[in-house]
Amino acid sequence: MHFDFDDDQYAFRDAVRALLDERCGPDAVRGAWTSNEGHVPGLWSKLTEMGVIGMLAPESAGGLGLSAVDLVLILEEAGAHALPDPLVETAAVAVPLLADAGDDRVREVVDGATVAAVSPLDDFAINADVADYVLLFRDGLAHLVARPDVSVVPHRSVDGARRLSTVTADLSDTTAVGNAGLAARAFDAGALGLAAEQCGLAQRMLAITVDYVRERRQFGVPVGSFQAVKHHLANSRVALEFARTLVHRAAYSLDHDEPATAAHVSMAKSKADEAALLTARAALQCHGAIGYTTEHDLHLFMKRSWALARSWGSPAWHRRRVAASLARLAQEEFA
Amino acid sequence: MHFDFDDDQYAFRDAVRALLDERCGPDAVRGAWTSNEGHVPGLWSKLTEMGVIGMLAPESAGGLGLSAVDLVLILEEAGAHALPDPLVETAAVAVPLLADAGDDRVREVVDGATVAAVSPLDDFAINADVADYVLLFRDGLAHLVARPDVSVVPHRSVDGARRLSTVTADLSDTTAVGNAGLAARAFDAGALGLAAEQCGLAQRMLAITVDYVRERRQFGVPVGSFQAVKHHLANSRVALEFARTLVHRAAYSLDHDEPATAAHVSMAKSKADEAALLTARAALQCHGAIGYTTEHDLHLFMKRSWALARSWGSPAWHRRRVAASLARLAQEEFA
Amino acid sequence: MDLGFSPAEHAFRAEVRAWLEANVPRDLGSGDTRDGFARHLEWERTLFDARYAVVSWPEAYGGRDASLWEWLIFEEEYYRAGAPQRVTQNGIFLLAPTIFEFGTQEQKDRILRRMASGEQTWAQGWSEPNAGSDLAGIASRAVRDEAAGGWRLSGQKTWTTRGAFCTHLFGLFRSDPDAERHHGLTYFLLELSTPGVTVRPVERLDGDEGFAEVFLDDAFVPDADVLGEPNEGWGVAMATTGSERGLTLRSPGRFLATAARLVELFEEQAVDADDALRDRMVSAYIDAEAYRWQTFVTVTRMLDGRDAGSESSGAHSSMVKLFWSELDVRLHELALDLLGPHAELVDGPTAPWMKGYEFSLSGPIYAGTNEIQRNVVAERVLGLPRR
Amino acid sequence: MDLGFSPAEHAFRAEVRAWLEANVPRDLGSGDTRDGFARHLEWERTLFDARYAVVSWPEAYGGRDASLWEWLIFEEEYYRAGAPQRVTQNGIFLLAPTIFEFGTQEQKDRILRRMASGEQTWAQGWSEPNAGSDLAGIASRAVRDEAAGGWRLSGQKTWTTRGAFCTHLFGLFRSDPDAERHHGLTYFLLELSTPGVTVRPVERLDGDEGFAEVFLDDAFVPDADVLGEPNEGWGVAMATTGSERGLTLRSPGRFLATAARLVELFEEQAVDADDALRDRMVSAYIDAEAYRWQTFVTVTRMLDGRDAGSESSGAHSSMVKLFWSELDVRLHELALDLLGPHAELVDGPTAPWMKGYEFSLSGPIYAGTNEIQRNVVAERVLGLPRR
Repeated sequence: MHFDFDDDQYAFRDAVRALLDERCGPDAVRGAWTSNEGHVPGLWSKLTEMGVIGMLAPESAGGLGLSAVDLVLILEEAGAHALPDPLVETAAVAVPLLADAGDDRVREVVDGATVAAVSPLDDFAINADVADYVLLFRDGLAHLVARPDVSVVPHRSVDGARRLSTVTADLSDTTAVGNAGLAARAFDAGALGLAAEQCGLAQRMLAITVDYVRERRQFGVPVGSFQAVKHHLANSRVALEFARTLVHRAAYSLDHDEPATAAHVSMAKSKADEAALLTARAALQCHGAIGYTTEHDLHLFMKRSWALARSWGSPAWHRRRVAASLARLAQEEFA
Repeated sequence: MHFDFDDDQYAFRDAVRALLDERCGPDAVRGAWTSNEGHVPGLWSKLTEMGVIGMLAPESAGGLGLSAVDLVLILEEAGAHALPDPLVETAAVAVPLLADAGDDRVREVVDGATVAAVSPLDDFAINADVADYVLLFRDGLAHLVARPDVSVVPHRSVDGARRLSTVTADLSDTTAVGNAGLAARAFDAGALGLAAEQCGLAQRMLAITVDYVRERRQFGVPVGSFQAVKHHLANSRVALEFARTLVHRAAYSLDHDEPATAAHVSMAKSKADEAALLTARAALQCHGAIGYTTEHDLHLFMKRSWALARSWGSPAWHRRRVAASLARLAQEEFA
Repeated sequence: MDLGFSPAEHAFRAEVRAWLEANVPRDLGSGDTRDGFARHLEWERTLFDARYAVVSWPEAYGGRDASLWEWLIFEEEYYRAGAPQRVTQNGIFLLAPTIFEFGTQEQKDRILRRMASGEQTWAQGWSEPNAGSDLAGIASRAVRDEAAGGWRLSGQKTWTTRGAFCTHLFGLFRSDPDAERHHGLTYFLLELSTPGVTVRPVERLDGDEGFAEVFLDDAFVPDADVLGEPNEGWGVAMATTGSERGLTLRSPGRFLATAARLVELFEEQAVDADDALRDRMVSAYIDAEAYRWQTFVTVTRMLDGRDAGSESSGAHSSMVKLFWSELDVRLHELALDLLGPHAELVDGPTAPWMKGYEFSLSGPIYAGTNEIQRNVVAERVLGLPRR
Repeated sequence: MDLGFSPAEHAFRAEVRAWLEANVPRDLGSGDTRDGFARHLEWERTLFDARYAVVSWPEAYGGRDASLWEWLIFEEEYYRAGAPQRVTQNGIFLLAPTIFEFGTQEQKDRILRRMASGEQTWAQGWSEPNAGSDLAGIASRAVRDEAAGGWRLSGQKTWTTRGAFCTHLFGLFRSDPDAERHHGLTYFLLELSTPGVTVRPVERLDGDEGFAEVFLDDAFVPDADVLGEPNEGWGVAMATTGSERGLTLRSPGRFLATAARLVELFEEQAVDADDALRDRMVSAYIDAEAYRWQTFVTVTRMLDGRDAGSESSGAHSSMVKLFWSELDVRLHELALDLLGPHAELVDGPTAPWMKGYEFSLSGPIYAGTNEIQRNVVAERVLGLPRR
């Protein structure tokens, strides 16, 4: 038993963090709200160069041959920066699916093609209009379709950096990738990816709020010295701590195809969503009116957390999935 | 529209409060934990003399011809004093049931006979072993049986002043009182009575706690000056305020046989239970260890609130009952 | 205790309901954009012409001398009909009660009817960069101009709702620089077109320019536009703040209407709606009912003259504010949970729920944060030490 | 990252499980009554004889030199088997780590093995009437008796768990009357049979005499029973407090076992069990899992020497305490809600749930209230100002 990441994993995370600090600051996220590209300019190619996109592909396919445990640390950073690009859909969902299915298009993706995806529970994808491929689910199978072969109807999200659309395409045996087992695994990878992003979002919202309440003074003292403010933020911090642990645990389960993987992913998604939503509420409340403007950065992260909490399965949906295996889990965990 | 009690109603409430302050202080409640009587000695006859027991009986039956609106104020006091006697079962449930059914035994009860009752949702009555009558429900009808005709198996409650037992009796057409409509009304009266007691319990727990945190000092100041303590108690106070209003509203509905009576009673019970449980938690937490002893009075009220919250329908049960009429309610409330 | 309405009140409800059914406009859009504000003012002018803009005001100012009960009935019907929130509300609900109490006859005659018709639209100038929860920290100043018979205002006001579209501002300024905190403030009424006033729109969470910053640089206000006595603005303002926190702004009709629509949404979304969501919905519905009846209790006591104007009455309004503001968030959170992946849409038929959610999040913040309100309840209702 | 146990660890688990299945007693009753305490000590003696009392201690003191992982495995199995909470736990989990760190060799040799076997039973003497959350307010005093080679203790200790049944007390006393707050305190070990010591049992919420007040009047303690240096008791005690708040006392096994039993209860009570209760149950179950894995993270970091002993490590234990104490309440509240009208029974098969609920309510209070813990998290983990 050793429940921690190793130095290489932290070092890779730090390198991606440095890249995102530089290229995906709040101004870059704001840019994605208004640009026609739907991407942070130039960022995807950097991520591709660093190997992030192909992390989970085998080296034979040009990837790094790494695992979900490695990737969740990176996705926490993506969340903490409110990265607008479909990193979860591409790197966490599509790459391992294509690799495991022996689909040659994995090389294109590892080399920088983007994949948008509509989860089996959702009606929308982000960036489907500008992606190279769209991943769809039907009858328990995953399908990958080139963008020219899909039709796309745009919608507006409360998070302007989420370029939403509905997608329709002719799906058939020839568009299917892999089998039902791989499709199920792809769903779990997507839900877990979002859970990791939620942890990053919660962490960032907390950091922004801590900075603010240390500076902002009312009644002659920093508002962060009031017990009510302290307790709001302490509760968020605790929720985040335990959610992150479940995310890391689920990543390990996914890597090792453990029997409880689906339950572990659902535990992670439900707790990470809850931690992010709790933190969003606390962060806004502790900011007061300044947090209620788009001039302040908080909303970029808060709105993302609202959206992710209802994508790839809500907390309630994931708890229902855990419920289905609960009696067994309670018996088996210590076998 | 005039949503307040009148001066006579408040005056009667104040008179009962004075009696209970004198005769049903914490020591008297402690006495009921250990005595074989299961009553506060001499109190029932005083309540009978004052007319409290027969409040809801018509004057022709020796009662005061008053209403549920009058009674809930009294029952709040019963809760605030953790009265061990079965006042709800007798005065709120049995008296109007017998009176409405034209059952002569109402006179006996108005004159001081006690009635224990097992609600249709419960397995236990309080004081069934020392009551004159036991009220039982079966197949939608209410039955009143003299105590010698029932067999009683005692059980221990966490609240030692609640003298619990299971009751079995031969029920038949001849033991039935009134019809199904009256039985349903009797259930609503019991649930509402407990809701009123819960409001009184919450109020008392708050008062005890406010007294304590004003006096108790830590870190050089009264603990009641800490924002965390203030916020715990403020939340309880708000919950109590709104729960009381629903209790009063439901009493009025019961008096006027309004179509929404059952829904209003369920709203009152669920919110009063919640307010009492929330207050019990806050009260104990704000006391710290001293509240965790039986030497301190808090536990007398706290344990009662735990028990009442799961008797005559839990908050969840009552919310399910509201759910059944919700779509209709939402349409009809403003007809 | 009498929890029924009179025949006359029932008749009033029927009349209001019929008129609203015939007249409530659809799809006005947000009132917090420049175009939307104009469209909303048109609708409110229609209300005014039918004498429904301010039913409880005297007829002389465009009202009907209606009772508080009739006002509550009107509000219930207004929201039940799906009519939009009022863009004139800060004037009507926050400033007007203060003018009725503290204004001169000249001020009443000059302002109230124009306010009711929407000819004058009023924004609130309370908060400043360093005076939010701590309102007594106001630093914007008023300097006496004896020669001109008035005052010169300078400083900055923030979070001024619809300040970019309104014609007028009411607010507090420090008129005695030597006085501290709650003292030496004066309540001014100000035309926003006055030279020296600059208004900068600020985008709110939902993307509308619903806020403004107002910069003042030696802006002149004549003595006739001082409300109440100079240097006694705090007492005057607290009456208004009481209104904002309490009864008048948040009539129960709004939450009841939201709760009723939530029930409909629940039925529509039944596929995804499990009992856990149903349980939360029932809880929220019960709270909306409780808020309605609690309002009736409050109004009864006001009309009976019990505890009106007392300190505990102000504290009671803090309990009320805590309750409705958290209820409103809960109602909308639940709607988003019912909508699932559609919750984030800000186009299409479900968009009002997200907009409503964003709006609800302001409730626990404005008019005194809920943290401040809990302090008030603990100290003034329960008697805990202030420290 | 490696989230599996080794073959040796699996083997250890199997061995422990088999032994517990064969040996765990049923129906010992509460350990917090005089008779129950004696019955529990007998069971703990059985544990000791099988070298399961203190698996992670050196063999010399009755342990097995087991790793922390093995200790966690033992705890999981212990609670999984339905074995009772340890009446010797305050000695083993709170005092022993301090003796290992600060004790003399003579103290270790004299005390530890006897503590593990239950021959000596240790109660904690921290709180006083005016020193609860504010532990630095300790007023009980120790006066030097040079001639006798020791100290004379006077004062009063409260909330001393199982103080009426234990043979010994460990606690802090003010040895330098001129020093303030955290300074001038000394950590003493004391036989409760010492002349001048009076123990008064205090009935706990659940009716057991699980608390005691300990009155001291010139009770003599020899120098050999000072733990650490005189006047430096605060630093010594904080090591123990860290243990109480953190890992050692609250092994995840207890909450996992409770959660698993809750799942069984839910299945049994299925008639009344709707989806709203199911949803709460799943949440609580997930939290118990999260607590287990979080413990493994903590232990990994301890073993790797990352942030052990740092201030943020102490603050981390505050996060852990907040989490488990609220989880424990939630698990038991839910059980009571499932039991409905049977929840209040303190006889019959469901009684342990009510007893467990009452016990759980002490969690957010003792070892530093959760309000204090939230302050610690805010100040030391997040860096908010102390004021």
